[in-house]
Amino acid sequence: MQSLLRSILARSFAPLFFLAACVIGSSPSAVLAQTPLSPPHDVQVVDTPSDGGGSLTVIWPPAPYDSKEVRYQVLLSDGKDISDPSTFTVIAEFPANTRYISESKWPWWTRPAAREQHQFTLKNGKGVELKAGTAYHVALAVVSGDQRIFTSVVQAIPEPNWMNWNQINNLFLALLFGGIVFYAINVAKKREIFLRRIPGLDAVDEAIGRSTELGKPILYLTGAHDMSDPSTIAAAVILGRVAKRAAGYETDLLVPHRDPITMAVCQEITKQAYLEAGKPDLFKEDSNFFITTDQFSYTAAVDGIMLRKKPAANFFMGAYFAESLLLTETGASTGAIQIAGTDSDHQLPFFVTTCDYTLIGEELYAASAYLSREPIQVGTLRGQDIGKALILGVLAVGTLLATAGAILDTQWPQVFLDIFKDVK
Amino acid sequence: MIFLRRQMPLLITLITGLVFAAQYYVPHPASEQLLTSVTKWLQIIGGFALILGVSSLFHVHAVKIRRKEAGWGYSFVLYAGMLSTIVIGLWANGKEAVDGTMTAFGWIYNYMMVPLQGTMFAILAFFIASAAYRSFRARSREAAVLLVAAIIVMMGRVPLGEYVLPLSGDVSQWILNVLNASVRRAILIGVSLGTVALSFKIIFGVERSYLGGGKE
Amino acid sequence: MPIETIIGAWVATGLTLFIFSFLYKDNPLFKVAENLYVGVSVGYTIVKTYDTVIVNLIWKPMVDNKEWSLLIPVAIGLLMLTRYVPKAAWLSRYAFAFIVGVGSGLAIPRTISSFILKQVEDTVRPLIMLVPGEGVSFTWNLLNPASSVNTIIILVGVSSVLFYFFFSVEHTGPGKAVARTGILFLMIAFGAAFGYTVMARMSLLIGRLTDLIEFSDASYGRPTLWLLILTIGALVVMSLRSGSNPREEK
Amino acid sequence: MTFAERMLKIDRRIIFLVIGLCTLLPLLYPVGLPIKISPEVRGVYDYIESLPEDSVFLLSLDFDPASKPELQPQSIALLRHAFRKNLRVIGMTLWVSGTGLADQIITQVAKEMGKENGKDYVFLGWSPGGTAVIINMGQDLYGAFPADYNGRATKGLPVLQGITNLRDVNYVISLGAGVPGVEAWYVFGKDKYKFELGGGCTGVMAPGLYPLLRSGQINGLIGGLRGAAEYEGLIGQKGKAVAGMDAQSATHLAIIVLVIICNVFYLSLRKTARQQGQSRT
Repeated sequence: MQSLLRSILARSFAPLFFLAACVIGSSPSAVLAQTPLSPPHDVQVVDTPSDGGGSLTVIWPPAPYDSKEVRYQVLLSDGKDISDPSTFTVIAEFPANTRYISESKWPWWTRPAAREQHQFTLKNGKGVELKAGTAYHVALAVVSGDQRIFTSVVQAIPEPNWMNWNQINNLFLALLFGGIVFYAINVAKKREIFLRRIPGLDAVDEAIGRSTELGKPILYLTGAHDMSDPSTIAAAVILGRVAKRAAGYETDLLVPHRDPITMAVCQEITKQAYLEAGKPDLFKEDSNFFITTDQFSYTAAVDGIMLRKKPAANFFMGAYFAESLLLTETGASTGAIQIAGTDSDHQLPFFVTTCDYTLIGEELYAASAYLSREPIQVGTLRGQDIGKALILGVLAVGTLLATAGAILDTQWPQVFLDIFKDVK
Repeated sequence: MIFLRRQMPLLITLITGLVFAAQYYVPHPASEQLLTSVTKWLQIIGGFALILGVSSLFHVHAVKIRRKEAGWGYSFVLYAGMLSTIVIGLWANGKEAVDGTMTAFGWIYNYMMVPLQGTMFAILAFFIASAAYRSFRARSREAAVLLVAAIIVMMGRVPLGEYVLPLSGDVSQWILNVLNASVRRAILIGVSLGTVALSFKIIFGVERSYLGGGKE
Repeated sequence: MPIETIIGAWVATGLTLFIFSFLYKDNPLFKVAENLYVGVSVGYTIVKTYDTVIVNLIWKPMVDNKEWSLLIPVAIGLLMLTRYVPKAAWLSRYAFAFIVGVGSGLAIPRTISSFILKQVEDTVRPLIMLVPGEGVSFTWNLLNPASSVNTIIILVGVSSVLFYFFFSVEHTGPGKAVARTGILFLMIAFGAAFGYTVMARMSLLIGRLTDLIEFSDASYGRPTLWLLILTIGALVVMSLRSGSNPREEK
Repeated sequence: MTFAERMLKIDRRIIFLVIGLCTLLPLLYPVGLPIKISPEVRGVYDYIESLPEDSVFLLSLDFDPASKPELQPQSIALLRHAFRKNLRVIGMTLWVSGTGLADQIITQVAKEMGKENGKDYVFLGWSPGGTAVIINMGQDLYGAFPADYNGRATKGLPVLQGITNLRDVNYVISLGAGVPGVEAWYVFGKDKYKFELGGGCTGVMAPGLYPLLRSGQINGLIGGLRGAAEYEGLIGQKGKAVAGMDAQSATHLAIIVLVIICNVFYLSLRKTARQQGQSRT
């Protein structure tokens, strides 16, 4: 209550100070050289909130003489004589028209005083060592020319805190978004959720069709990562679809692997797909095979397969690294239809240029969720969509408010904008 | 027993996940101390994870040699390279250089590993050129846009390009700084939402594929 | 010149040329070099891990400072290795559960603050600037990324690309226009990345060629020259042999 | 098959040959075209320039030999600048296979500038765990690296005097070739420990770091060989990067010409195909 009152007072008096300064003269410092300075009367020293202890914050009201010619000094007692500030150590010195609270990063919900007030944070390091739980004595000095006057000495104790309130917006967003995702998964478990059809899936069917026409095999890669990576899971799901079509058309399928566990999983998926297509007798155990875990050995081997067996359709799904171009370039040279899907954004340019169709980033997950209809996948996708919608909303509203704030030169839009800032 | 095998790992993930997410918001020295200890542990565990990663390679090639599969001779080369590096490395105390003089381990590093790895990636230079020639075609409006952006950036990044077409430097700067930055930002936000969602699913046991093999 | 440097130059040159022979086609020389590469780098990793982890991070702190709490991560690490013992493999889950749990926990708040809040904060900017003394103005300077016109372009880019990756609504009507804008932005970014990457890949080639040029010097005994002749000779011989081989696939 | 069709299906090994020659010839006969300095690179240079003597500068060489041609010139130029400014330099790497290379680079530049190991600089080496190493350094530098690369205890080294964790470091630059790299140094480092961060990276990574540059999360970005060449120009000590730029010019122009030729053939083919299609109907 007290601080609120003080902030209201400071807010209403600040313009007065400014007016006073203007009345005294256009250059306040010229006048100040003659008039004696009065030190800030209301210096507060508090434990810096939301920290681990070992820091104090000094707050004091603006003065009519605030200008770059006048300087403030922050003084800390070394414990010998706590009543005489002139024996204190100078911790910092800065022009009097700096270090306002408005320059600091505090959001509105933790701001310790009004924006016009001065603030300085005493921290450990560079000759200062503040211990939590110990009392310290702090004073301010105002220096102008050869004048140096002191404020009264204030005592404060730094304390460690259990919560960093500056980051409460981060926590709020984390909980909100986490909640949305679990809510969406729950909804997806109960009823069908609409997902738009990914155009790339038509291209997949087309490519399989062409392989059948030409009587050539289909090559399917599941990427560099193991089954713990979402992109590999998506690749395995899409493999199920491709295998089912291939079984229906009685086209050969080749799936070389870089990870033994992924291979085992994909073998199961392929088997299941042939079963569903009603052609279990056509399933070959060795259509999924392991080559090696090494990036370039694997690439050289797959390139060899492309050149020898000349598959009519190549699929690159999952995570890829520098090998992407070596694979797709060789594939393109054999004249195959190539379809890629990856979330490795650094490789996307190469897939986009060398493949006939590319599922870009999250489209890969979406395609897999669309095909599998698995509630967890669909729900997560929906949850992320809601998250994106929220961010789009924040971008729109935020830009409008920020622009309004700039035009009207006011601060109230910050109440909204601060929530979406990283303020620490 | 089933509890120990199935629920217990999920419980560990739940507790550690929640504790270390919450740690971020707690500035108290006790919480900081917890973070210090656990990150130090993670460094050590990271070392074991590396060993786990390379040992699967060890296994795969051992099988190849034992069964005399096609190309087992190459696996033999791999083994010879690995074992001699380990022996020489341990003998040199794992140092490539002592007081500026190269050790035998350093020799292997400088004259085998560096050129081998460097050349592996240098092959890509040729492939990117041939990809540019054969795939960079203005098939559609999108492809044309991609092509023009690529050419401008290529021009703007080399001195000769800027010399021939002085504007290309500024235009490529603008493409990178504004157009590219905005797209990357959107992708970054999207990916981050995905990361956060995945982390939540892992912590609450909805996603458990990291435990290896979906089935028991 | 010291003898080990000269031998080194010959070995490095030979391995470099063996790998480059892949450009002609996949061949045994390439495969030897490539498997050697994998072997050496795995060996290197093992040595470094031993030296750093066992010696510096575990042994020394325990012996010198009596930090016995370090036995906990060692135990967790050993649990991880039970993967190779089929009967006890389930124990490795505890280790993975711990790592993945801590990793996910650490990731959530940090990702939000670094990649969501910071990026949103920088996108949300006033569309007009307030210049002190001059009032509001709209700046057109394209080269200043913070100018008003670029603020608008970034806003449009971010929003349209975010919308493109929106799967809950069909891209029809006005949505189609936005999604198309998004894809155009994406293509520009991919083009720019492709253009930039060309330089990266060429640099690698320049690096290797610089070494080859250096090693063609007489003081090394011109390994580049001799080994180049040798490699090409070997490739010719091999292709002649496989050419006369009737089993060769078409 | 028409001429255009034949040209479009040209054996890629001919293109390989063209690229090989375009790289080789300028390396043998350099021209030395001038290089313009971009604001991204200047950001890093100006910040180091503004640091007072004895400030702490941490350079993390997060790359392996595969990226040596791009990132070695960057590290050499940065180290020369830092040593010239008499900063206290801490070197390290998060990539195991880059350890030997990083040690070589730092030792070589320090020797050239007459700096003493342990007093003016230290190379901490490598430690596993990636992001965990960054957090641990932020909490307690000596816990993350109890010993330096040479096995000396880090506690008590003169160069590390007064440094307990990353909060005491004035400037960190990560030269990243992938993951972990610049982004990890922001998320797990600067986000909490509030040091100033700059980035250097390979050309592949660079476009992805622009959002971080725009939002001020990194205060400068040295991208690929071009960035290294600019930095060499800024410190007035030309090296490998400037020497490589001519070859870059040649290969880039060659690729641009190839792309244009390819499109001319492609469009002419499409035109004839369309005309034929019309005459038939």
